[in-house]
Amino acid sequence: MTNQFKYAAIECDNVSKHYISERALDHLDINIKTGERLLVIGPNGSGKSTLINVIGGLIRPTKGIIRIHGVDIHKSSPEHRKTIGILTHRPFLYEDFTGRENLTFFGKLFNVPNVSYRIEEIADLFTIGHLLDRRVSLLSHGNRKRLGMARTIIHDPNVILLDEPDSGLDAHSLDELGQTLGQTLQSKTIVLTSHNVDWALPLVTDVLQLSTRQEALKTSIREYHSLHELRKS
Amino acid sequence: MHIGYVVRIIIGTGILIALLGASDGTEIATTNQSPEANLPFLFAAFAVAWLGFIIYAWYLASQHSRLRQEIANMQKQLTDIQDSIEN
Amino acid sequence: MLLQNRIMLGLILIAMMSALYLIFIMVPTDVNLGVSQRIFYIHVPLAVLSLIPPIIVFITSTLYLVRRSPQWDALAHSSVEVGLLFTTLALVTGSIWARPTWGVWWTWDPVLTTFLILWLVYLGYLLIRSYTVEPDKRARFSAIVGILGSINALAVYLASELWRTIHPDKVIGPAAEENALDPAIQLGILVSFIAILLLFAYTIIFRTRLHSAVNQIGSLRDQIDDLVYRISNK
Amino acid sequence: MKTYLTQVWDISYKDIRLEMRTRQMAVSVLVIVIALMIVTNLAIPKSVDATFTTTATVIWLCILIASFMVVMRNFVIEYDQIGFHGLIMCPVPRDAIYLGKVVSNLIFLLVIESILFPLSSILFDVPLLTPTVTAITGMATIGIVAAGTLFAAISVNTKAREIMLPVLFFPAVIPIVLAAVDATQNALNPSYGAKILEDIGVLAALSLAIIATSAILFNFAVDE
Repeated sequence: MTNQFKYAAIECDNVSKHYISERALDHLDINIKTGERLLVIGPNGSGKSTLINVIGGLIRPTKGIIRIHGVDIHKSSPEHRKTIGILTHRPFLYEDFTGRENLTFFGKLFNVPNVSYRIEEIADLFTIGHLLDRRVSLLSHGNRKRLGMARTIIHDPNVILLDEPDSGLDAHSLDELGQTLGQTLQSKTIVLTSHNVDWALPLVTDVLQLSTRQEALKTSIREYHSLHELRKS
Repeated sequence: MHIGYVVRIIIGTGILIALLGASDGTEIATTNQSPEANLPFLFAAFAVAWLGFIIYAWYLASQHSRLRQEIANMQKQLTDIQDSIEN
Repeated sequence: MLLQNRIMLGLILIAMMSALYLIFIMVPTDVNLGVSQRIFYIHVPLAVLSLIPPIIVFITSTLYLVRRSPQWDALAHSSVEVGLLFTTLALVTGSIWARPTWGVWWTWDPVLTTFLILWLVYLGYLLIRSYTVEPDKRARFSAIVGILGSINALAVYLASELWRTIHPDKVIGPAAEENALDPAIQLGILVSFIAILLLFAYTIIFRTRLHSAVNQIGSLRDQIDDLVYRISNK
Repeated sequence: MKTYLTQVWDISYKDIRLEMRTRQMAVSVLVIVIALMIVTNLAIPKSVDATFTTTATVIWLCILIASFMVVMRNFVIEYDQIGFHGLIMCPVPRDAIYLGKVVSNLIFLLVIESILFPLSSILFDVPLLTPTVTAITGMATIGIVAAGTLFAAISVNTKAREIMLPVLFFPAVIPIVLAAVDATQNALNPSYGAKILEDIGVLAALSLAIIATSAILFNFAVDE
């Protein structure tokens, strides 16, 4: 726990990720402090999803180091992954299992004490209790997303990475997700990407603007608003 | 190696083996026959070995010149861009 | 670099020519096998050198997985490619030798089986390279295949040793007994071995150069991208 | 150590439950293998003195094909069901994932073998259900599955997964299949005697070597 306060929650040190024909991330240097909530915005192809995947350790960057609480994620022990919860556009759920089976499986692997109780708790949070015993393959896209969200935070991670958690959600679920992010996960470090800036802005403390041409720009929410005003006038 | 070359090598080897197999009727010299009787085999072995080397060398050389061409093109592109920046 | 090239090529040419002279003119014809015995002068060096790539591949692939530097991957790939060439030629020349000598094109002898498996492993290695798109994955996967493949070649040899071998004893290899052969034959085998060894080394070096050319193209593309990026920022 | 084994078991138990739910793989593999056995059995001319050799060869050919299909399915399911990246994200060592996969593949194959062996012992009229043959089968299956699991993890990531697996897998298991065919043949031969224990030992050593090497290399195979 000491690490958590001594180091930045997430530290990207000169991170680049080049695919064969394009550069998704280019010399990115960002620091995200514990408790910070960062909204990543940018046009398609600016590397938002790549950033989430790279920080989560699903993609190895071409260059550079990512540290979570001061530890290089590609050299850390598997135990260190307990601090990270990641949701990409695919929910990472076994489709022939029910929601409960999925959550139990991942909960066990994450060493969550008292898994069945924790599942009920999380199901209440996202009001998915009635969906838990259906097969994932029968669920709608939005419900899968909610279940994926439940999987992401089942082990109570300190760093939560969400790639477009709002896509495919109806207005009610959006509200619900907003409340969860805003209240329940208040003390967590969160990085999320979204196209729905109006929905996401009130939830965050900082904004990172990625673009294909320009350098990434990280601003606090207040600075972002004033920049925005400036551009409008 | 580009997969096409591998395929070609396999097909080539196959054809070669088939040709050799087809010529199976060749008389085989036993101990008592004249020492020159197995000359076709000697010729085949050396022909195959040299052909193999030459084809591979040709493949390497063609790749090399293609890559050199590409490098030259890109260097030209690079200097062009640099010039356009200075102007 | 160009001068080195020429010296190397000249050396190969001289060695090749003297090997040909020795093989066809100086060396006496074998009493038992006739002229087909002369195939040995090219078959044995090819076969012996085919055993070196697995060793190189094992070492360089391990180094790649530990260090992750692309030069090891390039060396491993080059030696597999040259190894495929040498193994193919060793198999074909060996087969051409076997027909007049043993009366068959092929026999399931441990040495032959090992070479055939080695040949398959090399093909598998090249196939996995061409079927994997991302450069990083390609290097990792082929390193794994390379390591297991070279261990496997050894295991296949040991496994098929369980059956009796009819491959001739290695009297003609480097481990030959001293008085077993005519000095002219010894000289012939030595010179053609050196010639083919030079060829082997040269092809591997030349092949790795293709890799560095590809890398150079990559870094040139990076530079161009950087410039374009800078222009568009102005 | 205890948690490590629990993790391994959790992963294999998940695979087994997934399979129990759909039963896609076991049934289809069994059908294919039995068909293969019938075809080869009819194609090979019967001669009394070669029965043991024929039986051993046909059985190991069937097991090889079955293991190829099983290991492939098990990884394709991971990727189709999109759970695998979730698995990689868990605080579990990579080799535990590998061993979990090996255990579940092994259990699938043992189930298939437990049907295949009685059946072929009837069809070939050869006493296959002896303790020695069982031991040989178990030992060799571990090695085959261990190699197959690693290669499946690699080939599932390539453009032509169904083609790449046999290209890599079949040459790699030649030593262990050779040893297994030889040992099975010897075990069927009553005059071979106690030397069979040596054969089983060789198989066990081979399997252990394969599983150890593959577990190390698997760490690099899934390192995204």
